[in-house]
Amino acid sequence: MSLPIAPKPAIRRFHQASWDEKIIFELSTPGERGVLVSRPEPALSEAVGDVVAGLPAGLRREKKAALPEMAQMRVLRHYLRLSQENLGADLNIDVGQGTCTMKYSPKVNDALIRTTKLVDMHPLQDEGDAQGVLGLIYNLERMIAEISGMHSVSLHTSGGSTAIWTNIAMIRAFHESNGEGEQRDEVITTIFSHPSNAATAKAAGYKVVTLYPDAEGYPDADALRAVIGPRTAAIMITNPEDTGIFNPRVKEWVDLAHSVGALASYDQANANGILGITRARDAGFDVCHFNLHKTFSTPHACGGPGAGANAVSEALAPFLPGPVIEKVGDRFALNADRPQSIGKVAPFYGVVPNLVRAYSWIMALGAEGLRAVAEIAVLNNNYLMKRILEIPGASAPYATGRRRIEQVRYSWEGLFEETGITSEEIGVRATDFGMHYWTSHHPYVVPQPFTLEPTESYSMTELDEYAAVLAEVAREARETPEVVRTAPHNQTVHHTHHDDLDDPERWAITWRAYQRKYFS
Amino acid sequence: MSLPIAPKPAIRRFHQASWDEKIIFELSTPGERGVLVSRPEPALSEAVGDVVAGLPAGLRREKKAALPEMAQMRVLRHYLRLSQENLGADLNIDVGQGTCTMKYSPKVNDALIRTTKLVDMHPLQDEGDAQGVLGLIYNLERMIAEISGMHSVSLHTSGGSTAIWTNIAMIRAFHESNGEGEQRDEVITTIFSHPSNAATAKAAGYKVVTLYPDAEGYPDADALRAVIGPRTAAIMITNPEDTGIFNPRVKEWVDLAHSVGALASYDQANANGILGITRARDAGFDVCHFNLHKTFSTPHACGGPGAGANAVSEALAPFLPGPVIEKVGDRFALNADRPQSIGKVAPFYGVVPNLVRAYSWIMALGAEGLRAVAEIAVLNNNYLMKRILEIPGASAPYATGRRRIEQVRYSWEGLFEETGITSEEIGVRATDFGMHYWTSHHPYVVPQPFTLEPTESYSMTELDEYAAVLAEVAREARETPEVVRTAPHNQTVHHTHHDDLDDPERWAITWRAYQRKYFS
Amino acid sequence: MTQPFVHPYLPNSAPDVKAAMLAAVGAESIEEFYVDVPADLRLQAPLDLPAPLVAEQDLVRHVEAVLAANVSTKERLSFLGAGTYNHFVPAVVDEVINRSEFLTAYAGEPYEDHGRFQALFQYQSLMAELLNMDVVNVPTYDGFQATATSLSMAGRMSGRRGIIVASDVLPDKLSRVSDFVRPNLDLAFVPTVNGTADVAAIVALVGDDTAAIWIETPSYTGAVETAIQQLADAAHAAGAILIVGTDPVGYGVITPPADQGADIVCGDIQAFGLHQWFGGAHAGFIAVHDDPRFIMEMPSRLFGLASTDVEGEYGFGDVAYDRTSFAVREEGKEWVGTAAALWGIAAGVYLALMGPQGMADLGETLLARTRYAQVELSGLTGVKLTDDALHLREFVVDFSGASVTAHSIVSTLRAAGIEPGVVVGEYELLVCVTEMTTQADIDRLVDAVDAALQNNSVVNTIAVNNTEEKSA
Amino acid sequence: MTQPFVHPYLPNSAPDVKAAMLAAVGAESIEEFYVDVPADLRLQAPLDLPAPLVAEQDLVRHVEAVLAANVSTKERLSFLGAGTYNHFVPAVVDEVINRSEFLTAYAGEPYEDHGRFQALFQYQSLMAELLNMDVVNVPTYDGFQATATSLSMAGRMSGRRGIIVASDVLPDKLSRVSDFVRPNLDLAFVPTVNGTADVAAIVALVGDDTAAIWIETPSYTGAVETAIQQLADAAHAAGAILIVGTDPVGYGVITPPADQGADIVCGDIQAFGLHQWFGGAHAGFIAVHDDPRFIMEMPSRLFGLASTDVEGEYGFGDVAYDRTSFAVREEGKEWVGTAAALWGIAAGVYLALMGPQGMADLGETLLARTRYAQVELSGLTGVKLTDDALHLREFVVDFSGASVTAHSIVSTLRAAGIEPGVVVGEYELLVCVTEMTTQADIDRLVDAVDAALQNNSVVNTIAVNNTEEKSA
Ligand SMILES: Cc1ncc(COP(=O)(O)O)c(C=O)c1O
Ligand SMILES: Cc1ncc(COP(=O)(O)O)c(C=O)c1O
Repeated sequence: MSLPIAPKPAIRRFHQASWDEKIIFELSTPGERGVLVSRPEPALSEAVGDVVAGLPAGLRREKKAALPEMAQMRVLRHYLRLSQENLGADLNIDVGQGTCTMKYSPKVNDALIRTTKLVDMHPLQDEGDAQGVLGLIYNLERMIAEISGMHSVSLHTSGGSTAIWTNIAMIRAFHESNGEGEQRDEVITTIFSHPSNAATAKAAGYKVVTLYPDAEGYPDADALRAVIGPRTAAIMITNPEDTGIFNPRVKEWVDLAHSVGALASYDQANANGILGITRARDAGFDVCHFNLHKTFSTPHACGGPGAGANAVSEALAPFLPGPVIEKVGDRFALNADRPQSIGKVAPFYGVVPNLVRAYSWIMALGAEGLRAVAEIAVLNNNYLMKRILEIPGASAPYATGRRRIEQVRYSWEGLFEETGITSEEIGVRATDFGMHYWTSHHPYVVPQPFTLEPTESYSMTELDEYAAVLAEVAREARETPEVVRTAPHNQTVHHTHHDDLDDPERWAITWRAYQRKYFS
Repeated sequence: MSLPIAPKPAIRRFHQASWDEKIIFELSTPGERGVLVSRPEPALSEAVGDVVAGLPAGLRREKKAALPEMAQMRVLRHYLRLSQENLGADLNIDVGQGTCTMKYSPKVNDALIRTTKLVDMHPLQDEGDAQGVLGLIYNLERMIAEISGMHSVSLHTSGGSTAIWTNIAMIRAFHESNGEGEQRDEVITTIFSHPSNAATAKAAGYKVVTLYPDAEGYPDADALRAVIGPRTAAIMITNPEDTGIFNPRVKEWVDLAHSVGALASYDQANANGILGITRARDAGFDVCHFNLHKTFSTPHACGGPGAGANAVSEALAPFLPGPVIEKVGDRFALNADRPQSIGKVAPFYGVVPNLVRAYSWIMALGAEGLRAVAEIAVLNNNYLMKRILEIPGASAPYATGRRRIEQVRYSWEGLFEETGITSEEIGVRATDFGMHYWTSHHPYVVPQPFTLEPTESYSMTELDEYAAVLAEVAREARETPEVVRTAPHNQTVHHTHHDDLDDPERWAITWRAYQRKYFS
Repeated sequence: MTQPFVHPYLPNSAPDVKAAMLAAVGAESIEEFYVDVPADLRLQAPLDLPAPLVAEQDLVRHVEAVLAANVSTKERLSFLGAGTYNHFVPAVVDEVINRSEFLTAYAGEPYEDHGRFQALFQYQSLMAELLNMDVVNVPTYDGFQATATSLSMAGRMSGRRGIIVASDVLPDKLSRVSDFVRPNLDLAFVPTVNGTADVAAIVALVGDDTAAIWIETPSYTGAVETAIQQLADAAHAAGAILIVGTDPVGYGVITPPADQGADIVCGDIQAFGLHQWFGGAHAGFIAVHDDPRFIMEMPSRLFGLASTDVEGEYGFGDVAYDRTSFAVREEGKEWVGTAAALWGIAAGVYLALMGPQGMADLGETLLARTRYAQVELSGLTGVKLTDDALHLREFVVDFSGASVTAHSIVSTLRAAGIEPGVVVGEYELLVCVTEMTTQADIDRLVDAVDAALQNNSVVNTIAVNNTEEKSA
Repeated sequence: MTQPFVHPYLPNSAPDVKAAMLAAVGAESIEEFYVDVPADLRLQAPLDLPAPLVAEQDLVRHVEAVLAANVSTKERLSFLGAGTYNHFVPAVVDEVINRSEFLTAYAGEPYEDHGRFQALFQYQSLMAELLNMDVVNVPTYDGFQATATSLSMAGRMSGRRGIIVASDVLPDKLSRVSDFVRPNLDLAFVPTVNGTADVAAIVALVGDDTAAIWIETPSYTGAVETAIQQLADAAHAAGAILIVGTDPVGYGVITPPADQGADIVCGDIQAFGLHQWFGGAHAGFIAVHDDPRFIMEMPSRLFGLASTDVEGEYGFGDVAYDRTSFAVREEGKEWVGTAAALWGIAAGVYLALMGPQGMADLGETLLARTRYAQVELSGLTGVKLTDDALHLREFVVDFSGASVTAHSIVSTLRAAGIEPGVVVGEYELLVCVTEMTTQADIDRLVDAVDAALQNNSVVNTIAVNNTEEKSA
């Protein structure tokens, strides 16, 4: 063959890096060192004697920890290889982790946080030495307050679910402060609200009532009316829900809550479709939270750290975790003197690197830009929905013929009935093309579900590519189902057997347990 | 199947990432932007008017440059995918690029250079603002002087070959300053010295005489005696040569040069086997150079920037490029007042990030550590030689039964005669196992050559793995030669056709030329 | 969008593309997608936010200028700890966690995210070796949460409410733990004696309603508990368990609590490869034995080894997923969510780099430097230590003998570029040294404190901000 | 090695491994490997080097302390150029070139190093679009070398020695070029008139021995040449070629030289995604038309597209490898070696990010800011511009009307935290502005110069270091 080169096929040919690396303990060689530690100075050693020998009886570790012994480059090489075996949102068209808002985390924000002026700050330094970071956090709080319409904001939590926990903890404290702590022992949520609303409420001691939507998938106000009452501490809901459907009667829900003395808590982890369009406070919510790692672009970091923002009405402000940052003249000061506060929810002031990233992201976009984010995210979502629904066997249950906001919960029910191939299997096969998706939260109310959320970050061409891959896998499901069933084929590892993972006799949660159970 | 997992096979199962990316121009979408530029302030615009419209006739570009239009994340994703399609010394057991000293470039040194205190320094700032970096360069010069035994050092060049050029340029200036510029028009080198010795000498206007070794591969002093004389400007040699053989009579060579009034120039690009063992000046050399990107660990950067260090005797010091850094009390000052200097060889003071890396590397090791580097590099090399020579069909021509210093030029002549598989083919097939090698410099004096240099950086286990892969490919060459001949199979791309690359009618050196030649 | 430019983060805001997409879906305008958002909830004016810095260079200039107002611990000599510590972070750790593939991944399957699963399985396994325990979770948010959850596990397992708090606990941690556990648990505090647990008092208190005894070692004041085995025995005798909250930084040389009867060991891994980040980089671990009674109570994900269709290939997956709120919502154990996985990967890389000898060296260096600082500071007239316990990394000095408040010491030393520690009482200062604190650094502190005490130059300032109560 | 530790960079210095390896090769000691190194050449004592900092934390502390003595252009307001420029580097550029796979690769084949080949092919292609030329090399060391080689190509192609230098050339560049080409070429300098080429004088000079006319645009003083086509015609009429040395930063708005008859365009790409690095990050490009007469004279590597066994797969390889010294040693064109590939990748990423509009915007911003600075500075009494040419980014101001030396201006402004430019004559200062220089920055400079001129406070200092001669 010679030039010119033929056009590329419609579907990308892909293989993920595959290094077949051993487990790190198998790479150990006695005597190798990865990094050396500064040792006590001779004079210091002399002054204090042998501190290890001097440890009280029983406190001196007898056998060194059985960590691997590896030269520095070998450790590096191992982990770099593992990194190539991890897809990463930067590498793929990551629209398949719907509800998770896998948007672009700008590299400039990663660069900005790496300054010694942030990395090497101790949280208890003189406030005078921390004016830069305190001011930045303060201003970010104010921006989040504006975006939510709320009065006050705390950025202390390091994830969305813990931010939801913080919401319910504040609600609990609020009711207790009114002497209604005992009486109000129920929380109402919906099945298409994120499971952490139910789970945190339960952890905070509440009975959880979960409502199902109406036939068209809209949250059902009548169902709410049927259960709400004097025992209700709060409604805790997501909107738009996991289905991408916005509850048009959300204000009615909030009013219902208020009418019985309950509070309304809004899970805005993913507010990506409504930034600058509508605000929590405008619908009357008392408290809400955002995930900075969804809506505000901080990277998902393999599952954290993220960062949560808790925004509350004036009435709830006294309950926010402490300390809070106050602006006194042009200085920023910490105030821990807050008697009604629920106290600490995490060490110090939150996931500071992510706060700086989120601040920078907002500053790069401004009000118009944020609204454009929402609009383009919604345009992308409805465009992708069009493409997906062109695939025979795919459907978008509920709200028939209507638009969605930022994501769609789809179903492969049709395809499954025709071919017996499940949504999980299709997702796994998609990885052979450098794509992937996530099915959905349990329970699978929508059968054979998958949830796509394109965010604002992907171009039309990329959305087309993504849809084309799903169409191709659907075609395979009909024509060569074995290929799908035995997938993946172009991945780091092959079809994996998960039976051992649920059996206490057989599971192996660490290398030492594996050695003990199977090789001793 | 279930736990436990069977042991891994002896030979690693590997596949390199393969994304089948298009050429970047194919990823363009009109209107997309990758990064925005600060625009003239309104008042400034008003003050200066429309500067583009105001360009003189003919100077205003009519059509915008046909660069691709891409959103930021798309550019990033494209290049990240390309990066995964590039092996990198950190990722593989990179002993196959012999003579190139692919040692570990410590990550801490990459981290150290990223400070704004280096990145954002302008070379013409007030010397008072640059004391840190000037002092560091000065001290690195002194360390290199000590390591070479030479009097003075310049770190201005950005690669090894340009450092060799600088050596011959200084030699030329030296002879000219003695009125012997015309008379001395020849340079002598050896065939196993790096080609840049010959090539730079030629570029500097010299006739090049290339000597071949004796039957056992040792540089041939008699051959030198036969050609050296009053026309000789310099001998320019590598030692150990590309073969890893050290010339035991190197001093005799230098003395011979000096006896005819010639200078002796030592290519120490790769001094990795002799650090702290023997020094250029001790053998009488007048000038030498090191590659900081080989011996001193700075990364190879896909082919640069590297950095060269030129070290010279006192007699040659006046000819060094300028300006030089001088220590005045405890201050460091630049001195450009050097009438005999050959002048600039590069902008400013050299590849500063690499100077900091090299400094840090030496500081992490010290005198003992540098010697240990050499010793372990040599141990590794002789160990690997043992393993390679166990492979039927592999040999190490010359110096039969003797040790080598830091590298070995091997030959697959035996295997080739038996199977018809060439060294190139074996190297390509090795990439299917996540390894690779380079054959050798041209001409192939050693038939079917390959050159391995393990450096100090790889563990014994890794050297064993490398040798096992070559043994496996040699086995394949005998048993399943088609597999070797049609390789690679587990790589980013497949067997590539290079005929078009030598035909001016057909070659395509840029995308626009390709479009013009084939699609217009 | 009325912006005259297409933003680099918004590819499809390019006008032609946007029009094409609208046409493809048959929409006139983006408004159509928002029909379900009632008019009265629609924001009528643009958000009131600062003007954007759309050119990356302008953004950089702005944010750099904001942060330039900070003065970091590299510019000060810092003896601050109290939860966040200045340990060395090897460059390889940052290299790995800054890899785009790790930084930006989220929740893929064990196929396309094999690397993440293996890296976190290895983290679990490396921590397990240090702790001599068989099970470690994928990290939760921080040591506060890890401790709160560990106590809650004890409650759920036993159906009891009683927790005996045997050690001095960092006030912030206690604040978090208390609010978290209060629906289910009651904390009983037994004051420490000479820095560590009052074993006799605790033994007397353990009873039928005791779910667990909770030790912190090193404690809030840096004191290392020596009676773990005794307290474990007491707990076990009453059908309760022993929970040890700890910073694992010393276990290269110190016996891990599991060897002395601990059932759950929990804490924070900030010391293992995470920078100080103004307190913004924490992650919590919970370690237990390979006992399903404990494991089934853990809320976090646990990654386990699994076989694949190919011999010798390591696969991975979630162990006992049905425990989690992902699987069963409020029927799961507490909840699981985005927590601190990347920090777990960092800690794994850190431990792999350090190896057995590195961790032993680190432990020794910490003990030696701590001891030296204790000896030197308490050698000053009027200065004494608050207890005789063994200390690791932190200890409290008492200036009451010199009638100088801790606040004044802090003010005076700050003026000299030194952060001498955290004020924990009128006369008490919590001082922290790590392997980053050299002998010369300690000598400089001691000299400065000495000078402050000698001179009447001690400023009895009012406005000192550096108090632990502050952030409590 | 008598060190009591195994160095992290030296895995096989672990004693047991070392012994095993020696045994495997049948050697008693490492000494045996050095038998060919004669005793009298053996170093008898250890090298005299500073004590090592083997713990990474100690190394970091040391090097950070050394570099902390620097004060960067982020802490000063800098108008320094003269070869190294403060352009903005988008974060994505650094992200890409810091990828371990790119940073540490070297010279693999187009299979395992496909990414490098594609990235560099793309660099060539992107530069080619900006320059409207069909061939661009894999970068050589820097613009100095690119220019020296370009002139040498002209000599080799024509067999002639004459180079007519039409523009003001940066003295350092001229130094490099002169020493490089002197075996083969003679430079004839035709003084510029009002900043740009004296076309008439050059036309009169071109002749049979002219290999090339060499233009620099922007010139040393930042002047943009307007007579490229005339000079090209003159060169071509004499059988010579036209070589344009340039900084390509303006070609988003300025007509590229190829459109005006240039045969070779060369220069430096530091402006495209490389930081200032104290002058330590340069790379040279050489662009020609798709004409083998030119191409076969190029020393650098050229990556070209190639087909593979698989349809639609882009392969790559070396174009006309036999030109190079790698292939044929001294018979090759000059030489090829490790040069500046990574900087080429950076420049490619930069151009892809900027796109057509970004480069146009950049060009306009540079022209506008340059003009503004010219107008504002020359508006001060006693200050004038040295020519009327169009300037891009740099220009020279002359303080002789105010009887103040350029050195004194520099001294005075440095005291105010401003680097006002590079001294290029007793009264002349070369001032540089980029897109990083805001109007407010320029106003601050102008005010400071104004103040310096007004006051007699101008220090007539002796020790001013910031002169271009300095590094010449
Ligand atoms: C709507 C919603 N709420 C809550 C969460 C939980 O956030 P996190 O994963 O940070 O705990 C998510 C993310 O998965 C979410 O999408
Ligand atoms: C011995 C020797 N000399 C010279 C060189 C040339 O160095 P560079 O590639 O930096 O030009 C090399 C590297 O290939 C070498 O190994």
